[in-house]
Amino acid sequence: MADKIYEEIQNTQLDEIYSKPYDPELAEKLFNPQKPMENRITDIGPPHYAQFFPPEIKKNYGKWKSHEIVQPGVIKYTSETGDVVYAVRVGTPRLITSDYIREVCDIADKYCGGYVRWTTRNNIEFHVTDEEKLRALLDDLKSRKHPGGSYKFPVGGTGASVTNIVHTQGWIHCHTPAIDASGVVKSVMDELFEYFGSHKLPAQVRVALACCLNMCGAVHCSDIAILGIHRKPPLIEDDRLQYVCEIPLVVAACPLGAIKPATVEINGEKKKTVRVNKERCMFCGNCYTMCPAMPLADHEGDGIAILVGGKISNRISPPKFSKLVIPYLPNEPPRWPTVVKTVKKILETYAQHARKYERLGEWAERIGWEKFFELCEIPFTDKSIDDYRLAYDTYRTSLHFKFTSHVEPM
Amino acid sequence: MADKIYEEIQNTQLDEIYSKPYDPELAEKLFNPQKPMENRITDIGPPHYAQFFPPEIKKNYGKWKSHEIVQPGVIKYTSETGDVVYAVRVGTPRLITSDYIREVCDIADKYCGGYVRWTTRNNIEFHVTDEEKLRALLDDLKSRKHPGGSYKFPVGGTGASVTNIVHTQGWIHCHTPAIDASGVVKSVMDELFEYFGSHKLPAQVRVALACCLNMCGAVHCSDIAILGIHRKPPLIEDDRLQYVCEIPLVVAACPLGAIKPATVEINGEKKKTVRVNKERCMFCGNCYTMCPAMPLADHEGDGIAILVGGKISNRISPPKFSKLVIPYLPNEPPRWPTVVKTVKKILETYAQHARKYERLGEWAERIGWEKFFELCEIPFTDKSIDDYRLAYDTYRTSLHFKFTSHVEPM
Amino acid sequence: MADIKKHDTPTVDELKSGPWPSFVDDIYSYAEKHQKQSCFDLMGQLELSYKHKETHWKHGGIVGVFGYGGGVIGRYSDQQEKFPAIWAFHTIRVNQPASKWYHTSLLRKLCEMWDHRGSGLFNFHGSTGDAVLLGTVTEQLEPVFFDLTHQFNMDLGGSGSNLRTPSCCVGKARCEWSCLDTQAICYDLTMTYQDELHRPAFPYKFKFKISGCPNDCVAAIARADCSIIGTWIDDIQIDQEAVRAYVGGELKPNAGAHSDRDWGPFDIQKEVIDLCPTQCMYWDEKEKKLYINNKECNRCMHCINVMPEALRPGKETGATILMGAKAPILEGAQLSTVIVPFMRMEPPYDTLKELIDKVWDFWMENGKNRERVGEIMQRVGLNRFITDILGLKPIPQHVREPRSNPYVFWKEEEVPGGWERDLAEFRKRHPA
Amino acid sequence: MADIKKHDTPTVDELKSGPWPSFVDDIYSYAEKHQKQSCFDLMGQLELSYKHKETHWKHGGIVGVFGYGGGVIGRYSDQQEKFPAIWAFHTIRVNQPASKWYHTSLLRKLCEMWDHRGSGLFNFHGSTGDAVLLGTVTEQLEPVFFDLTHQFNMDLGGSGSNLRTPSCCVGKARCEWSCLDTQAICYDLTMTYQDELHRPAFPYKFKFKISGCPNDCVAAIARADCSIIGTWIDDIQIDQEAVRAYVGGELKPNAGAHSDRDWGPFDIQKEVIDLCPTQCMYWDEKEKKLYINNKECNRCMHCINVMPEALRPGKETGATILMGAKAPILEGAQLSTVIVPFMRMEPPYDTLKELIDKVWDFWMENGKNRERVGEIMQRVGLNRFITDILGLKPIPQHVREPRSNPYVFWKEEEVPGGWERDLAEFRKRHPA
Ligand code: SRM
Ligand code: SRM
Ligand code: SRM
Ligand code: SRM
Ligand code: SF4
Ligand code: SF4
Ligand code: SF4
Ligand code: SF4
Ligand code: SF4
Ligand code: SF4
Ligand code: SF4
Ligand code: SF4
Repeated sequence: MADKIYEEIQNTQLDEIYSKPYDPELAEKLFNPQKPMENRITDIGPPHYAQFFPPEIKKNYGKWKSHEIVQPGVIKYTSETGDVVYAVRVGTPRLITSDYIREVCDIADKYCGGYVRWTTRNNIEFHVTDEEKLRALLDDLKSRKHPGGSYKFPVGGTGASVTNIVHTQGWIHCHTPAIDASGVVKSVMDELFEYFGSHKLPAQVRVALACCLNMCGAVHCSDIAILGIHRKPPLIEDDRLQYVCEIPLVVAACPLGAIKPATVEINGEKKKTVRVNKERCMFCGNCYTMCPAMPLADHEGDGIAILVGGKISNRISPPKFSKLVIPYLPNEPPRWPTVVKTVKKILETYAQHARKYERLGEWAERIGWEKFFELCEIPFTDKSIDDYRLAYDTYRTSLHFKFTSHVEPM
Repeated sequence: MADKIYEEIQNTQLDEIYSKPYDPELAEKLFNPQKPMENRITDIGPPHYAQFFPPEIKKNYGKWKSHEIVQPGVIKYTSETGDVVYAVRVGTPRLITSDYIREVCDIADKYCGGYVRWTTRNNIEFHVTDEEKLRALLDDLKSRKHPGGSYKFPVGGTGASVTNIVHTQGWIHCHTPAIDASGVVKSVMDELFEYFGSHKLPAQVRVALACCLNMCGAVHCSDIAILGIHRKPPLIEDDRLQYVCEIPLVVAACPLGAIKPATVEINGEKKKTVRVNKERCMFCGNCYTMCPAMPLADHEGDGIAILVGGKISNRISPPKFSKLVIPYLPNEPPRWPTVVKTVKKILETYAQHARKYERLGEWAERIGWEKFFELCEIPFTDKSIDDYRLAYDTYRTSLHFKFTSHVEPM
Repeated sequence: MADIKKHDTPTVDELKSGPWPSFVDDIYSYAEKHQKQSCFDLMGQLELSYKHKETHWKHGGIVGVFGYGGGVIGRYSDQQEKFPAIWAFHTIRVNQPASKWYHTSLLRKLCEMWDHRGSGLFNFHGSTGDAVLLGTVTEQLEPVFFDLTHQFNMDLGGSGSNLRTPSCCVGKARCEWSCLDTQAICYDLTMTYQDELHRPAFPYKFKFKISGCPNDCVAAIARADCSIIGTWIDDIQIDQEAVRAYVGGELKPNAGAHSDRDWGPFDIQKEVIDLCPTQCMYWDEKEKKLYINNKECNRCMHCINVMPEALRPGKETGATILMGAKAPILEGAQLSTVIVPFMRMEPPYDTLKELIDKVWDFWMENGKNRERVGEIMQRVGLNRFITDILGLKPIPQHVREPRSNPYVFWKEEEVPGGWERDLAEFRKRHPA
Repeated sequence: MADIKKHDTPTVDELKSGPWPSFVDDIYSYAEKHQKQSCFDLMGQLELSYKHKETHWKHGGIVGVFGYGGGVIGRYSDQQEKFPAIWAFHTIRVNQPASKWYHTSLLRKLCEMWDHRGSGLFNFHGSTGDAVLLGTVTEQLEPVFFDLTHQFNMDLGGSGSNLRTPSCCVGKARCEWSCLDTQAICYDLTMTYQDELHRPAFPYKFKFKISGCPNDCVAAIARADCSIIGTWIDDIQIDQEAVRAYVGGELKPNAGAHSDRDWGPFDIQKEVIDLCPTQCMYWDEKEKKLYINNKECNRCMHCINVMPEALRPGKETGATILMGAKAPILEGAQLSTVIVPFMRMEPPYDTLKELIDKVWDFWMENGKNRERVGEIMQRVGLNRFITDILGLKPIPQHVREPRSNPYVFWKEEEVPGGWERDLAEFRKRHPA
């Protein structure tokens, strides 16, 4: 069976359609708003993956034997066939322009036979088969800079490094964010840059950012997570609400049942609306997702929570959730200095104390979270004490704790 | 300050009241039902503990240096003062008669200057200060038997043993039990007897029994717990309920909100009563605790659940809850053979596989619960999968499991 | 005593054999000797239960002694004709002396009293710790109480929605590890709270248990709404000589607790160092010296348990105060949660009592009927319980780990500008 | 394009400096070169957000292409006068090729299309995995769709309450550890469920992610309602020669992942054996041989990660199927839960699809609005989900540990005599 897949892969050729020039007028010719079904093609799904495999990847599909990270960002793969492939990983800001992609294409055409891939964390990987090309490629990548001086294609993100920050839309595109995404990521990565291009850490450190509690990404399972939060209950636009929201759905949307239907009189007119029991609101924003007339965003209220210690892999310890260690940091565009400083402090404290192979969360659990707070000099607050549905399981129901500076003997 | 307590202890003398003979008529003389406050003494609390300390205990209070279990059931304590005390621990059925206590007193008077103590697990401890007395005492204890041949005072319960089973009232005295207590305990201890008087196990094994879900004891944190359970929803005595129960309290008593108020007509008379949504009943018995007109006990429904792996001490791992591994075993008086066999099998499987110092729950966690089920040959059922309030935290959210015989590749 | 009626109890009689002390033999011997009808009836009813596989005790029944709201559990047989001597068979919970030392003079006298006024049966002891007198009739309750108070200087224990009889481990009386005067604390609390113990004014029961060290021999952490467990804040005391004696095989590891099985020679690395949960120990094989990084130790007791001649708790001792343990009814079982990591425990224990008062005040005002402290802690949230109700500083020791969900309840005063916002202003910035 | 209006963006401009690729520089370079008003406006609006610290995008807006219920996220600026070129700025989610390999011919053509019809901005890629075209107006949606389908043989990805674009790790294409044909599975599922992907009929979103091994490089266990993760059921393959090479220092541990710090010479005992979570490995220092007790191994990957030249997953490979992962809204985040410990994965993956069908049927019938599969699993109970809904046998692999509360829901048919009882009979045995 596996052979069949191998065979299929070998037989898949690059679709000729891509070599045909783009026709900017075709769509208008084919699409007839009066007869929308005319010429419509649907449900064809994505192009078959195998056509984009470079020849050496195709040939060695399923035959890889081993790999070696020859330097940060460069992984050498060896096949049972004896073939060798170097993957060169470069960081990107994810939010990119077509010109940037064209530059990627220039490089891929020059060194990689026109093939290129993106990783699951928004890095790009170029593949070459010999060392000479590898050197040339690396030099080339290094030379490409934006006018402001930033690297276009920094090499790194492998091994015990900080790889690219998985992130979200922020103020660039979303309607519910508490914070920006791309700007914070740029600020943090500028500061952690040396850790992207090196293997100095005890283990890989996955940093993620989400701009609201919806957490588009894997913020909830990241070594270090930067999370946009609201802290003010929704505004309620009484005069508009009944026209733009389905009240029963809004009421049902609140996980805490804090929303109740209500009727108000505005200029003598009765309006159906809702009321929020503000004491019970935990600022999750789910009501706003359901109802445009209940915005939460607020420049004074919004900010950033830091969660740490999550992981995904099953290596040594099972996957874990990130834990909220700092409930609020100020929202400081354009450079978010407090967040940047805090993330770096956590990262470097971890780097200094953890053992080889030990992920951030494993380290914190080994030394005890009280030690984590002490070493990272993070003030502990009541906000880190869970009071949601599974809270009990986080209580300290043993005498297994250490006497850190937090303990004032009574 | 500690010195003050030491001093106080030295100065406390045995209350003379105990040497005065019991006057069986005094109460009737003092108590006047017409004037209940007359001669009434209240709120005097328990007698001061220190008066019951034997002299060597008093003197060495707070000065103990070390101990050694010289043989199962015999602990030698050495004080900084050079004093030595041997504590001899004997098992009891806890449910005892005054004649049994008198026999204890005979022994204590003969060997221990009249002092004796009970442990937190219903064993008795006799204290002697020299080896000769110790030998005589041990011989004496061994010689005392009940007519049926059982030992009155078996010596053991120390170290890596099965000590006394903490248990409850059962059919001897309680109104809510699903099972008997004393009879099951006797049956189990008869079978585990060799483990009471020896140090063969990897660590201490605490067995506990409770006759209903109220769990009077520490069943919820025991290495092996025997728990009486109901499996039929309460009967509802419509004609009586409103007279003997407060309906709002009954309704509120159900943790799952399965009880609703209702009205029925009996012989043309309207009666307030309740109805139980049987599908939502989990047989906790809390309604019966609040309302005599809702009995759960049933000879076909009731039986025994086995929970294992709990612990109390903070040694190595934190205290843990026991886990339900067998949801139901039949209720088989007078000897409960299935329960006895099952408990023994679990104990001996543990004894065979665990490491030194490893408690049952620590062993099961180390090898994985799937292995526990396999090794103990316990069929796994859906009943062991939690579906109560904190259930999610027990789901297997990782790839960390072993391929035991349970896995049938799909 | 008139005619004694004995019942056939073939099933129950099967519990006479076997090595473990037979309560059946004991009870029958006693019944025969004293010609106790209630004991014969009890066995008769037990036989019936063994046949029916159902209890034959009726539901509850509120009885007690004047002025007390607890201490007696009312119990009536549902087989009143068959077993008239146990038609009523109440238990009386007698507050035991702390850590359950007795003198035979007390015990013998108690036996006499109970032969006279009750069934002659006891539970020594009840799970909470009381000396339980098992089975008497309503008319005997006041006499028993008068006897106890006048002839024994003893008093009743708790039952119902009140403070339950506190209990403790043997502590410094006979244990080298005790960091607390367990009996003194137990006695002091019992005496201080006599009113709470005897007059139910709580939403539900409340239990204190006191263990001298983290081995927790009274199972406080699992069974007490307030668990007081001894600990130390300085360094484990080491006698290096004795450590070497263990390593050399001269001393038996764990005081001989494993004597009946050959576990091989003692291996300090494997048996102590590697099992230390915080990995804070180091055995220098060359120097033959044991090092403990006490700052990292979580005082689990393992190393001390294994080498009692060599290691001892530190000298600066006190208690960790935990709260909220309970059995499963209703919300599921709870272990107690750390509230105060370290409290010095010296009479009159004012710091502790102030804390207790705060808990009780809050609970009595806000607790629902039959809501344990552990449950109200969960309901209001551990964070609010610690800060708002107890006025303590939240510290990481309160939790095993920080929350993983982001659902923080901010308070209005914590947020600049508060929660009142001007909708018009907002819409000026953000047209809909 | 008429007059281009540029905005002052001093704050945003501060993001041009620093070593990490600047999206601001990229966008401005592009905007200048192509004279793209929408890009200038986007930066202008971002500047405003940096000043206001609030988003300037309006709430939602349902737009799409005919016959599809997803794939497009409607977005409108609330600053329509200031930034007219982004008054509408919808994103289009284009279903990426599995594991995101591309040929430049596709990419260049896509750039041309998007320069023409949209902002020229992309997210490469979205968090779910789509190639996201960022920003166009409503009128361009159909033309983009026609372009994609006619000129690219590409299609839209998911959004809304439907199947979301499946995604996978690089798998066998370039990873020696992959136990699955991740791309083949991803592609097959995507093609099989085109209807579910494009026409919302679910209570809420549903995600598939496929990782080739337990390292889980696509974060399936945290982010996919159905997480398909490769594993093996036989023995880890060992090349003892290579093991010795690691021990001898000839090979770099963990393929060189720790190269920039001096962690000392490789110590197989400390770095592998002692860290193995099941303690099932043994290094025979004399024999120079590594032993693995594979029955005890839980396939965590650690040893393989450390010694990739020496160790490899077994040969009998398949997938563990887990379900229920999701972000925190509403009930709190969930990781996926093991449903099938081992499933062979060969096309056409019928066993998997039958399972999926059962889940969807049940969820579509019983799921509440916006209830994820993970939440309904919790609501009905994992035990019932496994047995009643999926018809699978409950096994211990489904749970990390058995329940600790005793609150079992017995079914009537499981209890002899059923639940109907005769009250009169009961009272005959037990007079009230
Ligand atoms: C390229 C990529 C897969 C893809 O399909 O795109 C990939 C590729 C490799 N991963 Fe990964 N992983 C990739 C995302 C992930 C993720 C997902 C994520 O981060 O969102 C994880 C789970 C993260 C987590 O646990 O939180 C992940 C956890 C691992 C691990 C486990 C490491 C650990 O200490 O827990 C290994 C093993 C190792 O590194 O030794 C691994 C190992 C590898 C290997 C060595 C596998 C191989 O033999 O090819 C690859 C090179 C590793 C390297 O970068 O040092 N990969 N890897 C992804 C690169 C992302 C990036 O651009 O940085
Ligand atoms: C007498 C008693 C205290 C009392 O006030 O009555 C007591 C006495 C001692 N306990 Fe205990 N423990 C007593 C109940 C407990 C309990 C409570 C319970 O079982 O309900 C526990 C917690 C049980 C649990 O964890 O589930 C308990 C957990 C320990 C431990 C921790 C053992 C472990 O492996 O986790 C030790 C340390 C040890 O044994 O090395 C210990 C050690 C000791 C020492 C060695 C302390 C000392 O130096 O005096 C005493 C003799 C131990 C022995 O029997 O081998 N004691 N011990 C209790 C005897 C009960 C009995 O009759 O069997
Ligand atoms: C006598 C005793 C059992 C024994 O055989 O030793 C006992 C017996 C009863 N317990 Fe208990 N409990 C006894 C210690 C416990 C303990 C253990 C402890 O205190 O350390 C617990 C578990 C710890 C706890 O408090 O959670 C315990 C948890 C319960 C519960 C469940 C409470 C909960 O919050 O989950 C109930 C139900 C109730 O209160 O309605 C209960 C209720 C009862 C009642 C009063 C039955 C009832 O529904 O009202 C039982 C009366 C039996 C009888 O006829 O004599 N009993 N009960 C124990 C008291 C003797 C003593 O004073 O020394
Ligand atoms: C574009 C993207 C973020 C990104 O920058 O990459 C995204 C953007 C949005 N997500 Fe998401 N989600 C995106 C991946 C995710 C992921 C990650 C994943 O799929 O692996 C998650 C977490 C995993 C999960 O599904 O739980 C995620 C969890 C959410 C949630 C919370 C769902 C939950 O059950 O907790 C919402 C809220 C909702 O559905 O109403 C949400 C809602 C949204 C909405 C549609 C906002 C809304 O309230 O309706 C965002 C539109 C932003 C915009 O204007 O473009 N998004 N969202 C990602 C999709 C791109 C793509 O197709 O590749
Ligand atoms: S995390 Fe929230 S604000 Fe950010 S893109 Fe997702 S839904 Fe939008
Ligand atoms: S933000 Fe969340 S908690 Fe607050 S009212 Fe809206 S839905 Fe409810
Ligand atoms: S466990 Fe239940 S049945 Fe047994 S004594 Fe306690 S309340 Fe009664
Ligand atoms: S037994 Fe428990 S769950 Fe069942 S009706 Fe009574 S209180 Fe409710
Ligand atoms: S709890 Fe500690 S102090 Fe008390 S008896 Fe047990 S070991 Fe000794
Ligand atoms: S008490 Fe426990 S944690 Fe502390 S040094 Fe000893 S074994 Fe380690
Ligand atoms: S998940 Fe496993 S198979 Fe897939 S890329 Fe990562 S290491 Fe390779
Ligand atoms: S895969 Fe993990 S569990 Fe298995 S042998 Fe290797 S390290 Fe041990």
